[in-house]
Amino acid sequence: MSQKLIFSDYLAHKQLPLMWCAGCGNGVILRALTEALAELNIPPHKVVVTTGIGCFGKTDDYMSTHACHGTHGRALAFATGIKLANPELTVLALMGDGDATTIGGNHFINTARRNVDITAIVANNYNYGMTGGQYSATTPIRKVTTTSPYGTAEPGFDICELAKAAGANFVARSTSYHVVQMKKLVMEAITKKGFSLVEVSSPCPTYFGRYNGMPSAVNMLNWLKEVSVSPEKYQTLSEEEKEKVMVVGKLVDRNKPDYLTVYKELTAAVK
Amino acid sequence: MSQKLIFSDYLAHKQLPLMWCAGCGNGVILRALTEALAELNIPPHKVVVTTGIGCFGKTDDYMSTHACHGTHGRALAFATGIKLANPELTVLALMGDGDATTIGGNHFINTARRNVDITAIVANNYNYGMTGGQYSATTPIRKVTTTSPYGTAEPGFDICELAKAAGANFVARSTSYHVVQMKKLVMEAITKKGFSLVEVSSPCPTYFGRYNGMPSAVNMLNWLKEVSVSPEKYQTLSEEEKEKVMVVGKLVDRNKPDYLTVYKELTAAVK
Amino acid sequence: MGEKEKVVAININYDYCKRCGICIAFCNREVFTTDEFERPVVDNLDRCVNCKLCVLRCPDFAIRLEVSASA
Amino acid sequence: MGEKEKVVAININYDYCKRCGICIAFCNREVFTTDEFERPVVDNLDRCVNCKLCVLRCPDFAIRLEVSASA
Amino acid sequence: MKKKWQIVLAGEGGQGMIVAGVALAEAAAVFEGKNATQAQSYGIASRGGFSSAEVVINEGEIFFPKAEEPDFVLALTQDAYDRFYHWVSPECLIVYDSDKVTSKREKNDIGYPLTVTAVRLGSEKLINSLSLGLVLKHTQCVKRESLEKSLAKQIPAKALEANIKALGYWLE
Amino acid sequence: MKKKWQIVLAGEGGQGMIVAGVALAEAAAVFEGKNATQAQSYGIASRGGFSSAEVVINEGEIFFPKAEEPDFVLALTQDAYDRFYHWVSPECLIVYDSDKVTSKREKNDIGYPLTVTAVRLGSEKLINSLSLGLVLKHTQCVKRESLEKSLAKQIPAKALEANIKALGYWLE
Amino acid sequence: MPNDKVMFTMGNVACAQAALDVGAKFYAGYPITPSSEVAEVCSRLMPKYGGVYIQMEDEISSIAAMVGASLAGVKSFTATSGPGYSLMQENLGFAIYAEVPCVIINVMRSGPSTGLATRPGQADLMQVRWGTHGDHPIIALCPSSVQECYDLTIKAFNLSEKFRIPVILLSDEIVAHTRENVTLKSPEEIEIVNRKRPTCPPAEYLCYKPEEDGIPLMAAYGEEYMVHASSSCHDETGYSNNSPKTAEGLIHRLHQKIARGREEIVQVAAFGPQDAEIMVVAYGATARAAKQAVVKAQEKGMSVGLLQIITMWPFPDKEILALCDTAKALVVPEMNLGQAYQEIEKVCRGKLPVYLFSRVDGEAIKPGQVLTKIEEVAQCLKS
Amino acid sequence: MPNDKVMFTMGNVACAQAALDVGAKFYAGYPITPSSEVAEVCSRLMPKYGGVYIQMEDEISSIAAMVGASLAGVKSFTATSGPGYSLMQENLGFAIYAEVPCVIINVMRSGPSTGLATRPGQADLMQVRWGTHGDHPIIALCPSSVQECYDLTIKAFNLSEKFRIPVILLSDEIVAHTRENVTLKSPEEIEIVNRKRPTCPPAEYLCYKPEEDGIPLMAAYGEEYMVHASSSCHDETGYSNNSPKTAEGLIHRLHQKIARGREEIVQVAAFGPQDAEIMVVAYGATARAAKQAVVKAQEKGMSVGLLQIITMWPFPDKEILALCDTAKALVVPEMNLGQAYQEIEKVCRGKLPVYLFSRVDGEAIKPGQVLTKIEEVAQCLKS
Ligand SMILES: Cc1ncc(C[n+]2csc(CCOP(=O)(O)OP(=O)(O)O)c2C)c(N)n1
Ligand SMILES: Cc1ncc(C[n+]2csc(CCOP(=O)(O)OP(=O)(O)O)c2C)c(N)n1
Ligand code: SF4
Ligand code: SF4
Ligand code: SF4
Ligand code: SF4
Ligand code: SF4
Ligand code: SF4
Ligand SMILES: [Mg+2]
Ligand SMILES: [Mg+2]
Repeated sequence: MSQKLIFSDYLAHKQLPLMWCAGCGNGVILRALTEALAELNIPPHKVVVTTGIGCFGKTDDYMSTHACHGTHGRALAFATGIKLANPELTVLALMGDGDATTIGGNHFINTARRNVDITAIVANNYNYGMTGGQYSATTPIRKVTTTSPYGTAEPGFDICELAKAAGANFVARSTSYHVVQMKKLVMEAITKKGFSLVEVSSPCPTYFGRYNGMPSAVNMLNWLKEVSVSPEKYQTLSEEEKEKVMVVGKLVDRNKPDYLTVYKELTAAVK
Repeated sequence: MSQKLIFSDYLAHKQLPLMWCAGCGNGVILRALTEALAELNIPPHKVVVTTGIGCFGKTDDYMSTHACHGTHGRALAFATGIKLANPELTVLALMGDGDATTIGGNHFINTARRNVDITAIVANNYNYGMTGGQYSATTPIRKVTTTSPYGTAEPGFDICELAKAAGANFVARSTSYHVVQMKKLVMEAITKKGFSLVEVSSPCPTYFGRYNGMPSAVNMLNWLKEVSVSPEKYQTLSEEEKEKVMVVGKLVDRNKPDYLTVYKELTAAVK
Repeated sequence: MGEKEKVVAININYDYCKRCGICIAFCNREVFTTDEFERPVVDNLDRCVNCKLCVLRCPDFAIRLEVSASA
Repeated sequence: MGEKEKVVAININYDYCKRCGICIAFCNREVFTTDEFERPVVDNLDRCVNCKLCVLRCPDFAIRLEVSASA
Repeated sequence: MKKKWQIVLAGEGGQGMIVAGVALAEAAAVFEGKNATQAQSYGIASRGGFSSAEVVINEGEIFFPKAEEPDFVLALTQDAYDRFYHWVSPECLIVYDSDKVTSKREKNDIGYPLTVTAVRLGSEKLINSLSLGLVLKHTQCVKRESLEKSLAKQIPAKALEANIKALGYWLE
Repeated sequence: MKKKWQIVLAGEGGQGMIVAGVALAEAAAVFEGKNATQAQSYGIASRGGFSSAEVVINEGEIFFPKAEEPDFVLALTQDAYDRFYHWVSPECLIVYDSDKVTSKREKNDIGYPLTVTAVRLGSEKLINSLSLGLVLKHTQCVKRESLEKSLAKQIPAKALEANIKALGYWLE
Repeated sequence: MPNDKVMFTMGNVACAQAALDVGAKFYAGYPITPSSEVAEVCSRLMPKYGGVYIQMEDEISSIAAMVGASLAGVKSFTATSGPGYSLMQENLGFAIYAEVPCVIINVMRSGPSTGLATRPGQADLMQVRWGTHGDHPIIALCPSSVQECYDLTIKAFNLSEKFRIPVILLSDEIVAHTRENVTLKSPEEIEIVNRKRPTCPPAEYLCYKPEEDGIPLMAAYGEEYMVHASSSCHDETGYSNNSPKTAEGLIHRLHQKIARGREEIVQVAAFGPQDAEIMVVAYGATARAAKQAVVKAQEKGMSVGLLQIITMWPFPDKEILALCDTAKALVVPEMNLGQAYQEIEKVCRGKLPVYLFSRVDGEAIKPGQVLTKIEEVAQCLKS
Repeated sequence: MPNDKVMFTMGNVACAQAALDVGAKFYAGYPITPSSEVAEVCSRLMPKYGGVYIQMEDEISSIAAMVGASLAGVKSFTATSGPGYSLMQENLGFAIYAEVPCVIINVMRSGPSTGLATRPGQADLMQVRWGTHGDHPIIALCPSSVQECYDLTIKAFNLSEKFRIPVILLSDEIVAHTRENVTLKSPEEIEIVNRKRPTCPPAEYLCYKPEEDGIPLMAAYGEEYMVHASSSCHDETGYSNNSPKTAEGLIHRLHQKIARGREEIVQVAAFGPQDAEIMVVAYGATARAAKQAVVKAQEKGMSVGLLQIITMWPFPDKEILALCDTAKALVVPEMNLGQAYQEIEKVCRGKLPVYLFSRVDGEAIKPGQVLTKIEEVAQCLKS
């Protein structure tokens, strides 16, 4: 491919318009992702997206790359098999917060630990959009959802902290408001060898927003804008202030060898 | 019960001698646990142990308490139901490293996050003892096991870090060598409201030890003795030195309200 | 690139647009306004600085900038 | 308690003992030695300081200290 | 009057057809003591795609709870219209949103500018009450009062007045 | 010579009965070109509990790969002994470890001090080669050389000499 | 509390309400279409009834938490659909083996895999019977109306408590999402069966020692009656025991306790004449289409009746065999490739022909389609 | 590499070796007794064969990784036993629906639940057929010897590649852990079937458009032929499509492609006379006991033969029906409560009596027991 690729080369145009709700953050992530792939100039047929089940899990239907639209929560496990079978591929696991950290939490931490060369993109909308807005493992404590009408009794995960503790090489957080940053972080994540995660805080105005005083996408983006701080700024905050903000930016960047590199090294002598 | 309880009140004497291999750390943990329960004077019928499948998962067979010997990796999920149904019970989830962090990793992080008032005790022997010594999610990179004859290509979890990132209220690590400390930490963990974890680094001389130059329990205890450092000492080490040691002691101690407390508070007005 | 070019038109694909209002609310230059169906319409093309944020933030791939090199 | 009492006997239950050698290796006071089957035998009861570590470290509940209050 | 009514309200996710269907069925079942059932078809929840409510109202027992032979179909989108026009009986009335749907039958098709009217009345969300008004107008399967009562159960207080108004829009 | 042998080596996990069984079967199948099968029973791996190897050696085809009607049982524990003595045929020889097992049959039971002998020869682990020696002594189902060859495949080099010695202990 | 009254609501809500009315105080689940309303109702109402709602991290932990809560003495349930039910298979086997009363509401959608997630199906019958590994019994009940959702959920809890076995309420997307009137039972009317408890001195209690009916008395964690529940083969003490005799005894007992209770468990419903020439056999939402078809066929003067299967497992073989005495043919409409059909055909083989009407496109079977099939069969019978 | 030679080894090792010999280059699994030796051999040998071994965090991810690798163009497999196989049910449905060739070695132990983890059983037959939700076809092969472990693993891969379906090698603890001689095939001898690949211009390729045999051509991720594998109902492009027509077409095609290949898939083996009065029908380890029993019965002058079921699913109904022409009775010994028996009985109902010999105590069925059963049946036939 000598011609410069553009974002729309990664879109399945026949499938448009998108089926997501008005103002849903998913489309914004899809835009940033396709822009990032184009800028990296990776031909669509060298890209495989693995998706789970959920609103964001529908992303594969809008993409022209290879796809594995598997079962709920298992995108990283499919991705692992794909990457190990053909290491030349750019393998992206596109997951909702439910996919990644609720039903799929075990694959999330173990794939991060194993450091398989996969890029995980988690659209964190703090609930299960697809099934009608129930709480997920990232719903903040006391927030209202379809199945926590009196407020959620559990705290939500800090997905990035989890990935870090599990051993991911690259961890970053962005939001649907910070679109330029998001694209850059996705590019870095794809380029990084080993397991990388970009968590995107993404509006679900239809459920999470509506139940929690932010009925429109505009409300939600304003919220994201307000709570976001850079890692540098974060350092300067008091513990109390820290509780109220969300760090956005690159959080972990290390270079542990990825699974296949170690595997090849250890088995090099075996013949 | 007015009479002071002793460790042997928690043992199912008919089931002895133990079926574990000579020098296996599991028996040491069982001893510390029964000593801890006795010292806390909790009547056996107010205790439920939930176990998974594995060598350590056999522990329930040696105990006189109530037991739920469920499926591999799910001890915490059974424990959650038990605790929420009867909050008066002392619920202990006894798990191997495979149980807790490989197949059961998702329940581990989600139960910790949810902060259900359960005490998890993980016998970390760095492999699957029960099925013949294959590598687990805690096997250190490059160590040899039945299914990594050339060395394991994946790094192992730091279970305590994971529990901390997930949100556990109490996190501690001990070893089968540090028996007095272990017992104290277990007592503290049981007393603590919310999710608490005691990871015990425990010898499997039959497999992990044998494959990695420590064929006897004595070798393995010597190793544990050597690599262990206190959290205080750990702080003083260089990054390089840190890599080589294992912190032993209390690592997290916080007092976030447990699931049921929050749930009750949120739903108090509902009638 | 980017800011060097001049935006000669902003095309909104109303078949894709879902009237979320994001482009309207977050264009710093207040380029958009709405019609009676709450659809965005370009009101102040001249103010547009070609920052492309509306394009990237539109969840529905509905906005396209037409630029002509001004260098 | 503990160290205040005197150990008058150390009982090893050979039906439980699996000859792992832990008690022998880790008693700081070198109270134990082995027989021809590698079983621990109490050799130096007098040296025992009733630290109970052998009891707690025995993986097989095989060691019992018999104490008499010496206070 | 007809004893049994089979009514379909069809549109796309988010247009409130299911809420409308429930209101209609409840009007009959709860407020008029008739037998009524309400069933639904939908795609992936809440995001576009075909969605419909089927309401059956009968004096006697209702065996099958879906509209097998509709007497009345309301179609808010072309997709909704296309799914029905070719197989419903020629007597079945199809009422459609003339702002969005092209009619394909000669007889018994009636268009109303539902979207534009809703917007004019203040919000596209009123489309479901407008639709219910059209059901009343063309079928009289329940009484207006009953429908007003059941709407009050389904719709948040602050939006009720506008909805009651929309319900009456084509009835006056 | 007997054409078909059904041999059971029974003890508890960790005593190496399965390794011994494999060595025996391989001696016949690999080094003597006979038909042989080896099957096993075990509890939870590697930690005590009943464990046994069953070896069938035949000139003709072996249909069933387990010892249905054993000719020879080696019993290293009382549990192992108790599982067999009451149902094997009276002709079946039971060789047991007299250090651990109490015999319960009048005829065809022979005890050897296996544990003590093994310890005296340097390690309890030699019990499996001592056992194989007893199999040879009482059945001649394979040749000693074959068994030595197959032992060499199963046992780490540094332990081989001691094992070969143990194999011969009761043969000389 | 909304009791003793008529409610206009959907099947899923009726299931949840029935569970609350029969005394369930614990719900653990993971949302999935088309079952999620059960969870939603429970999250709202459990606190009112003094119970606890928890959303677990997946279906594996949902069934585990439910089982744990039941062992702790609390009536517990969950709801799911195909994909989630597939994930529950391992722990379901444990619940059966450890004899833990509990109810799983399984709302069938169109599979396999994610399939048509919002469309109805009836293709999980055989999975419900055989989904987990090893020989095991199961009880499954199929409601065809909102009222049956309510009544059969109560029955499901009662059977599970009595027989100490998980009971599957095997609903489908149509029944689950159809709204119609349902008459709720008042606390006085409702029949509530609770697990039989030990009364002996605690020291004598053996937690898996069966009574004469093959069912062990059940204490709860926290009592002085000690309970040892195990997924491994266990003897009467509940502790592991690998002896062949124990293993065989346990498997046989688990099956026999259900076989013994067959008459109480197996339920069918007659609609129209039961000695008609053509008998339709149907269940779930499809039974509703069949009823309409039978009525229409009767109007046309045909001799047609309906036997509705309510208890799918254990299978009502006797009841179906009885039809062979008078019927000339059976018609089985179902939203799958013939799962009940094959069981029915097995019962009737050599006695009378059984005709399948199968639909697997994610759409409901319509009364007209059943009628057409009846007419075709009638034609066959004539010629 | 150890080819073209005789090896004295156990069934599990033979399975692993066969997979390597037939070209498998990816193994993902989670250890479980009695299958773990398959993993152990793969961990040792995969690097030698240029493949990758990975141990996943559980069985759910193991089957997922296997499926992913197969979609990426690499022959892949896994091994497990009951509990792990139960966990695989959800993703197994995906593999079937998305038509992903792969092989699952399922070594049966004694269930349900953890049960007797080290003892043999044969009680997962019906689970293998029906374990995942929704209507779906499956292929399952049962080896009875180490040689068959080797040969049938090769066949399993070939069928899975040809028909684009997961194939279950349904082994059991006895076969898996029995050591005996096995003759390996040399690269020249071995028949290797690979998935059919597209040859059209990439732009014209539709990844789920079936050929005449109902099977779509299969490209791999990374090629210019674009592949869209989906667990949702999908059309020929692989993208989601919810239309009833698509849904129905897909389900029917999935079943028809297997039905069409039946003769190639279904395999039985004759031992002794096939027109004997009493025919034993057996599979797996139990077929070995049956053989011995048949030989002994023949020695006693009885008219007895054995039909060994090799392909369990699709079920060899025709082959069994054929026995009804000459046999007077069938005897079915199995280590379960009669799972194959009920299928066989269904085929033979009204034609001849079928007798079950069932053993569920975790012990192997012995030749003597089968012989006794044969003699009993012979007695019945006389009187
Ligand atoms: C095994 C299984 N359980 C449950 C479901 C139902 N389900 C589909 S999507 C979803 C949650 C989606 O949440 P998330 O992953 O956060 O994605 P979102 O829709 O919010 O983008 C659930 C519970 C399923 N498909 N499979
Ligand atoms: C679903 C399932 N998969 C696999 C197994 C097999 N299995 C039993 S125990 C075990 C691992 C045990 O390892 P760990 O939890 O670390 O305990 P240990 O034996 O080391 O104490 C495995 C894989 C099982 N019982 N169930
Ligand atoms: S429900 Fe929420 S996440 Fe799903 S499409 Fe709508 S806004 Fe987006
Ligand atoms: S195998 Fe390892 S963990 Fe298991 S009992 Fe033996 S030493 Fe302990
Ligand atoms: S490019 Fe920038 S300035 Fe121009 S309309 Fe878009 S957001 Fe406004
Ligand atoms: S951001 Fe896009 S979808 Fe939203 S109003 Fe603007 S053009 Fe329409
Ligand atoms: S109590 Fe202490 S001093 Fe005494 S024998 Fe034991 S370890 Fe040694
Ligand atoms: S520590 Fe216990 S088991 Fe080990 S040798 Fe000493 S007494 Fe025996
Ligand atoms: Mg989400
Ligand atoms: Mg372990």
